[in-house]
Amino acid sequence: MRSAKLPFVILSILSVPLALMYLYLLIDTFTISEPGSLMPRGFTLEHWRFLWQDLPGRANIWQVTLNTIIFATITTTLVLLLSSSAAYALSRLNIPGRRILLGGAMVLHAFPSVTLLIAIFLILQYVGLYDTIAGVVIIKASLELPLGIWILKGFYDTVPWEIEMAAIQDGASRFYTWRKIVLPQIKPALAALAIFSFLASWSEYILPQVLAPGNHAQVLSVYLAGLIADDSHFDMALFKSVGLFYVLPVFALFLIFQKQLMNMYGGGTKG
Amino acid sequence: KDYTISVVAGGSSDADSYRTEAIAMAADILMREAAVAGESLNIKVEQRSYNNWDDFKQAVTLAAESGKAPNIVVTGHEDIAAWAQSGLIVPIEDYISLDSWPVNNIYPNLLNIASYNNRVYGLPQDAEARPFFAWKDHLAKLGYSAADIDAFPDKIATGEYTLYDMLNDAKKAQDMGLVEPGYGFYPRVSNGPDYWQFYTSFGGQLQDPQSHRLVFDQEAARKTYQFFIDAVKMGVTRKNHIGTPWDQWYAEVAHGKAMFWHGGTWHYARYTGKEGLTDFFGNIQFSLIPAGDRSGKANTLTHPLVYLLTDQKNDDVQEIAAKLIQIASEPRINTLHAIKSSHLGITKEQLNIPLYANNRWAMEATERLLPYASAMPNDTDFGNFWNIYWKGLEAAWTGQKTAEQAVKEAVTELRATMANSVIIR
Amino acid sequence: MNKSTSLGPFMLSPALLFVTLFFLLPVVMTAVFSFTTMSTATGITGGRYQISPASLRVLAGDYQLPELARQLGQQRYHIDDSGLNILREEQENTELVDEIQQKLSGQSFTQRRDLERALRQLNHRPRNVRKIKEIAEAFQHTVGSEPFDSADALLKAIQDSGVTLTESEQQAVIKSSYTGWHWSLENYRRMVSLPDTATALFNTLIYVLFTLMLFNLGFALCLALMTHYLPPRSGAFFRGLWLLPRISPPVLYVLLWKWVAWDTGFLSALLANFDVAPRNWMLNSATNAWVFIILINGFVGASMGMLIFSSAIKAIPQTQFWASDVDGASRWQQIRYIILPQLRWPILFITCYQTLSLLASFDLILLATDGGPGGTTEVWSLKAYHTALNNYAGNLQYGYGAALAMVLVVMGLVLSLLYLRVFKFDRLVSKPRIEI
Amino acid sequence: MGIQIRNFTKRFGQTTVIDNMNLDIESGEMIALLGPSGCGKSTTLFAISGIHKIDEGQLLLAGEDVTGKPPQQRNVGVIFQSYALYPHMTVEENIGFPLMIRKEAKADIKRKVQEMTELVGLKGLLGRKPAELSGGQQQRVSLARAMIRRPEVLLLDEPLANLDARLRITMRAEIRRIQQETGITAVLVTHDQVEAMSMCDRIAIMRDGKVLQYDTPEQMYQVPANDYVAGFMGNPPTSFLSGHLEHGTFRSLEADVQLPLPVLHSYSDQPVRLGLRPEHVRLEPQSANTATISFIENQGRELLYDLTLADGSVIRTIQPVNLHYGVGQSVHWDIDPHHILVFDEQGDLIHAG
Amino acid sequence: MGIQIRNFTKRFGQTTVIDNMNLDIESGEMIALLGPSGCGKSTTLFAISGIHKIDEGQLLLAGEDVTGKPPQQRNVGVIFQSYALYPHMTVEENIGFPLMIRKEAKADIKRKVQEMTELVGLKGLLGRKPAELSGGQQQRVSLARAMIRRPEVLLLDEPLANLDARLRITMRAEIRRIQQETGITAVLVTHDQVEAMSMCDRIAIMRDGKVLQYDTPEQMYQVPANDYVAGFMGNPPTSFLSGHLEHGTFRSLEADVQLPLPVLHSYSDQPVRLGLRPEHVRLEPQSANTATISFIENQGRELLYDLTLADGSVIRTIQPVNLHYGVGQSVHWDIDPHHILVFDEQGDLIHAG
Ligand SMILES: Nc1ncnc2c1ncn2[C@@H]1O[C@H](COP(=O)(O)OP(=O)(O)OP(=O)(O)O)[C@@H](O)[C@H]1O
Ligand SMILES: Nc1ncnc2c1ncn2[C@@H]1O[C@H](COP(=O)(O)OP(=O)(O)OP(=O)(O)O)[C@@H](O)[C@H]1O
Ligand SMILES: [Mg+2]
Ligand SMILES: [Mg+2]
Repeated sequence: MRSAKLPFVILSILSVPLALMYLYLLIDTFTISEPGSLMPRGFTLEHWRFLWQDLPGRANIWQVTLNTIIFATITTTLVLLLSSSAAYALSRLNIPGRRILLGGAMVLHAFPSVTLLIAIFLILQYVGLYDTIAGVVIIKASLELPLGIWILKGFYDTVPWEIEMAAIQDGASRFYTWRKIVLPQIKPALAALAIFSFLASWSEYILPQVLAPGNHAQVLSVYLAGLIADDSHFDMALFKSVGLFYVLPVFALFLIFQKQLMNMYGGGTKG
Repeated sequence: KDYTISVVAGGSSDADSYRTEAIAMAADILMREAAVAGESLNIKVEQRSYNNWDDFKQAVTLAAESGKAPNIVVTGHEDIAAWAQSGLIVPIEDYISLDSWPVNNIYPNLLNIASYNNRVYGLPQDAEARPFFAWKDHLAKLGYSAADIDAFPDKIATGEYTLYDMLNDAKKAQDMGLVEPGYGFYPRVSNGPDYWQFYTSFGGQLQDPQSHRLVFDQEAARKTYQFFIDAVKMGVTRKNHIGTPWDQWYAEVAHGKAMFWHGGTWHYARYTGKEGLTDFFGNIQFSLIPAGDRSGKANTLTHPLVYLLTDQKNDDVQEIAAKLIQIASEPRINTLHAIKSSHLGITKEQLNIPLYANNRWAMEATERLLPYASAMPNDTDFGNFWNIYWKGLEAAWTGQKTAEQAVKEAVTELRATMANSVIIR
Repeated sequence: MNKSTSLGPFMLSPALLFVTLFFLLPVVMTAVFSFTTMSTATGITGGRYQISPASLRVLAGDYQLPELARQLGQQRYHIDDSGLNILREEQENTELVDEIQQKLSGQSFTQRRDLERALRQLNHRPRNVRKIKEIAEAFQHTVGSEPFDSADALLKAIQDSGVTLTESEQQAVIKSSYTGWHWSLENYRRMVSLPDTATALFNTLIYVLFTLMLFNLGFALCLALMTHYLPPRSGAFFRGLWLLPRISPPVLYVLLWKWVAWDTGFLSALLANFDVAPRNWMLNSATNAWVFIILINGFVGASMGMLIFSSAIKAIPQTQFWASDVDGASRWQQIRYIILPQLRWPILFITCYQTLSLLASFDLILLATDGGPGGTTEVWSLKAYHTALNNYAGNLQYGYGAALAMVLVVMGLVLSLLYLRVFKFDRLVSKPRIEI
Repeated sequence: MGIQIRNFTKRFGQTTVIDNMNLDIESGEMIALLGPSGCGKSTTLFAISGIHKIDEGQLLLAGEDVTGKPPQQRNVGVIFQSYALYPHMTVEENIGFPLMIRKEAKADIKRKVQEMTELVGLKGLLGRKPAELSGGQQQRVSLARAMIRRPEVLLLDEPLANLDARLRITMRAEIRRIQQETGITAVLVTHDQVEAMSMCDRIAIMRDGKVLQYDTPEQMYQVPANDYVAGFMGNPPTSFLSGHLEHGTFRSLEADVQLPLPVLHSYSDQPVRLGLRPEHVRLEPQSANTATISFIENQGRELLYDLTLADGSVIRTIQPVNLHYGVGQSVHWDIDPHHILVFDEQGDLIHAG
Repeated sequence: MGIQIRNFTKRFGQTTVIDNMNLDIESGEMIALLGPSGCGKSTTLFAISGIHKIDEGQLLLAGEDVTGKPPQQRNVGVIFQSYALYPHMTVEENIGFPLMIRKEAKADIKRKVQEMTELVGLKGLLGRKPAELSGGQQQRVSLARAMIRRPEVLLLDEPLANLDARLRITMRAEIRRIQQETGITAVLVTHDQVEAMSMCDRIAIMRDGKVLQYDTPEQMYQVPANDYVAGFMGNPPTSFLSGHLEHGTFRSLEADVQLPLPVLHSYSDQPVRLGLRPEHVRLEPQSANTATISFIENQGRELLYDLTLADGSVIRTIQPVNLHYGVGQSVHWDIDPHHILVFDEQGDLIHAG
């Protein structure tokens, strides 16, 4: 193997701005430096007080975190369920209009969700899911579907036909074959998609804010956004700390599951 | 009888907690009254505050569409027009008598601001004004004597000291090195009602008093736009001032980094609180916004929040809610909010409440500003109207367009967007 | 479930249901909205009929019925027998009715408030404000500005007030007094007529093109390639670092950029050492703003491509790298001839996917420059947001917003169809090898 | 259970891959489909198994028409070229899968899997995943899985292609033994003639979707229907020599070869191709036919010589190692007339010794 | 260009895969690395090519120490086990790749590719992508790609594993011819002994990262260093028989076998294993050793018999087709003493006839 020095140097240089930003973010949450000062000074844990005491007028951070985890987890599960079955049908089953459906999945992504919010609201309202976490979960999952379907379809394409044939020959139904034979083959892809959807749900702000404005199920993004609008008491360092608190779990998640996440690509074409 | 009354306040931070708590207190009083009268009444008040206006309005309108509107909404008066027309809210005058206490003690111009189509839809929840500020020490160094400085607000009120005089002083201060370039005149960092004050300073009018139609005064707009172009040209205001972070801005103005600026009465709380300015009156002079030129007049703008009553399709509930609003407007209760959040009172009697009377800022600001305060009109088209005005201002300010061009485009857009409902002069 | 023809629809249906309900239906509804005048003021679900100053203005202006408008605009309360009879019929407190007859008979009021005030002076006055209002209404001789739930009710009230309308006048009154939304092409007409529509389109083009090419594709590729050649551990570190912008909440992330770019920010502080005057680097000029907008969006956008490309490179069999090593290929040649050609499909996918993402996204721009300075960085989706969803004065224009959204939908649709065609995505669908 | 394929035609889009094929396989028989890559062997198997639809024709299993039936309803076991083991299951789960599908009792499955693994010699590997097995072991798992539900028909698609020579020999014997013991009807797809000959009762040689010859291995070896079949059978492969038949003598002027073929004295001036099997070509100093040794290949216990004739064409002979010829050496060669295969210009067999 | 491997050691993490290996390959020689799966053959190749780093030891090419040089600087051509063709390039581009990398003129590349494809018999396929080729064709593309820039060393990692028998024979000859013509030094990795024997000048038999024997094919076949080597060489494989040596006679009571070994009369009560090559085992009615035929495999021109002895152990014999024995028949067998290989308990050779 050849030396990795050159890419390392280039990458390091390119990453300096980003690294600096986040480094200073980290520093600011533990010090009392003024905004704009380059030299940090005065260590304090004051900005992290929200961890052990509720901020006045705000929900408990741990409750909010739990809500967020629940929200992200359910959304992820739903995305996995829906896209794994739909992608299989598109990849492997002989159904009319597969081409159009697959193209359609991509086109879906072209619909700007924010501008469709009003209509989405009306539908949720009609089916009685407005102002419920379930409603937000469903919408978020629908938004993530196109990506999920495309990614998983690529992976299904790489599963050897022979093992599916073998299972059918052994007497299994197509559905059973999918569940017990094919699905386990794309586990890496499912893991990747799961992590990706989790990240996406974790950072979702608009949907919970608009579609579940009730106080009962606040998520972290909404909690965080609540901190800025207060222009007379805006506490930048506190905001940064909460922001960091919000980022850290998913960052850790990425570092831990990076191997799995690197399986986002399952091929798809031979041309 | 059991009632659950929900009250939701927009744009509220911790300091504004009395916006909703006042209703809870009112409920307590109303229940006691009922008990004394031998009726059984049980009211539960649910409170909720939103920091963010957009989220708040979205939530309220969507909730209303889905039939889950909160009973009482605390919001800016400008929402009345749209919400009244859509039937989201009902006139409060249908449930309480305007001649009763304390409604009859509320400043009539505030009550006017809470009206639409000649009907009173809500009661003002607080008042404020948007003063012009100057750093006293810089004024002194420019050569103003202590007496001059004390007389400064009067000179402005009479129109003797204009916006362009201010620019010249700002330039001088910068040249003398009192403040850094760009800090001579240091306006609000984002769009807001404040920018209508300059339009008014240059003689602009927002609404035709007879027809109640919106008015776009081309000359006033042009002058306003030109004023900011000139400020940039003179170097006393930065071209890219809009978008400066609020906390940076607050820190700067509270510590004399700027010569002149403008803000809101509630800034007092921030300067003396979080920014740690101990001697406000020793350092800062405040006044009306100066007149633009000799033809205009000094002014300020108030942007009261109002208690609104939503349509619950149930008169009994609405009546209870209306009564709560009425009680919450009692001078004593309202003063809690006014002082805690550095807003101004809504009733005349508040001047006699010790908490209020002992607050120098509240008293002085009320006296100096409130009588001259105008407000934005309640009109369903006002939002559009405002956007167009602001777009022109921003384009001129940042040097994208000349004042004339900006006005011309604004007019084109006004014509295209709202044809009949706006008078273009 | 043995036949794929029956299993296929079965397995597709859940996703299809979700997509139809929460994706297609909203699009269709939005399309419908875009042909209406819907706003907060009109409500979404329906309207009422109300004689208001605005409706009278329309009646006088658009329908050329100024006299009728004047008539309807009058407010008049007259204490007369007919009103008293109504009260008696409704079995009101007779003492009160008698007192009214006694004290107020024959009087007229132009404001209800005045009548109510007069009523409140009476000895037998009701305690209840609502009651007083009801009593006052009995003496109303004009339509007033009360809203009516149906057109018929309004017409009847007008009739009762003594104004007779011709058929066409009736129609005019109904139309002008309706507070709900109505069908209209106005939104599209307005969009076409406004000068900054073209600007927004052009801005969108710049934004999408540059962000996509430079970052979502170009830089993402660089990241993927460079991390590929790094040892696994440092590769993971850099990928993690570059994923940070994506997982950070936008408000926080943009704040960090402001920390860099504002005049009290890092860049200014740093350059102060080289005698460069501090300035707001982000908003200093249109060019600067664009540079930052593209950087801000690009840093976020690159991570998605980075992930996909990295895993695609990982999927290339190691022996191919060995083979090309042995064949004498330098690292650059390896990238050029071995890696890139095999990234064709992921590159196409990312191009397609990210174009559409970019088209619809605006949140970072909103937070960073809010379209400034002076509207130079206002892209279409931001414009849609500004005009339709972010209205300080509370009257959100759903209809116009929907029209703006529809333009985006159509753009996205056309583009994705184009991509699907040009990139021959249909080749991706191969014939199933199990034919049952 | 016998298999009858009647007028079977299969098309993929425009191209006809199998063209009106007929094949009768008797119950308990093992036959081979032998042919070059792409000739339609796998396609035929897929049709029998039911994975592919049949465009035209009929398929009878034990006399019953199963043309329209899905694979699940045909009692057919398949061993795929790539084994198609389920990578996420252990050996035990792989083998037990067909029984689990049928919801047989856990204990039964365990017992049967036990039996089966002993039969195929996989004891002790039950807990492993396919990735942890050698090719040969995977092969045997695949075999066990196909056999465990006692199929009436066993289809094997190049089952030994991925094995090394030694293992291949063992597995050949093993598969054949199991097939014979259980009396299953089996179809083996291969392109290796040794495999086909050593394992099967009959062989069908295919080319371009058609069956060229369907016969026992001996018959096919000794009386190939045409030169293509002759070329396919025999290891090392048959060499061919073109020339003319004149009154009982084969002559090739260019190659300077003359071989007596007394049985065929009735032909005159007939252009023919001779098929000469290397094992029958002798190095005979007395012979008039000369050649030059152009290449020697050591095959362990024998040496394979390439003999280049005057016109550059090459024939081969296989000889014991104890002869010591070198490359470039000139030799004399001969062959018994009754070992010569004679084909006409179209390649059809005229005579086999 | 000769290759010297000196004290080469390679570890993957904790496990030592190659343990202090030494190998001298002369210029122009073709040697085979022969051994079972996982013994370290590919690892050795990767070390020579420079793809893997060497943990300890040295590698000399033409006497020059290239231990630290990257693959790009060694003129070595490699044919990978899995071919490692570039899937996105046509055959032409694949083969031309090493030349394109060197920025040779387009026309030159075209010409050389043309020549090369004729050499390996790929004419007419130049426009295809690897996925559209059969295994054998891919193989040949890989060969052509490795050869086109005239490497001084050619490394072949199981280049023929995926070919059918006929093609394999042709390719063996072809590769050997090209190698000899061009004088390239070549290392062939294989686990097929026929391949190793037929193609190479010398063979290194490896096991567990060690070279067991390094010799010419004949020598290795006739004098294998131990039973492992003996088992590896020969097709069909050597059968083994355990027993005792008593004063010039081998005896196995359990198997009821007695074979005279007069040369080894000095040993007494020595436990030994005999290696019997099938081609030397004769069916001799006069012999006292009996066995039962348990399986017959038709190998075309010969039949391979499994002979089961009294204790169940099996030896094999290969016989011409004209003998007609059946399964289950009892036969007598014998072998010439000078064909018997005798190994001691450790498996080391005591005597080769
Ligand atoms: N799905 C398909 N679409 C089009 N043509 C196909 C398809 N499957 C197979 N073919 C063609 O049908 C012919 C027969 O294919 P088949 O797989 O039966 O060959 P085979 O004899 O098994 O070859 P091999 O020995 O290479 O496995 C080939 O020419 C092949 O290209
Ligand atoms: N990257 C690696 N990490 C750890 N062990 C390895 C690695 N590569 C090879 N090995 C181990 O090294 C040993 C030798 O591997 P090598 O590939 O050289 O075997 P081989 O002789 O080529 O076998 P085969 O005939 O199966 O190709 C094997 O036991 C293998 O498991
Ligand atoms: Mg096949
Ligand atoms: Mg290997």
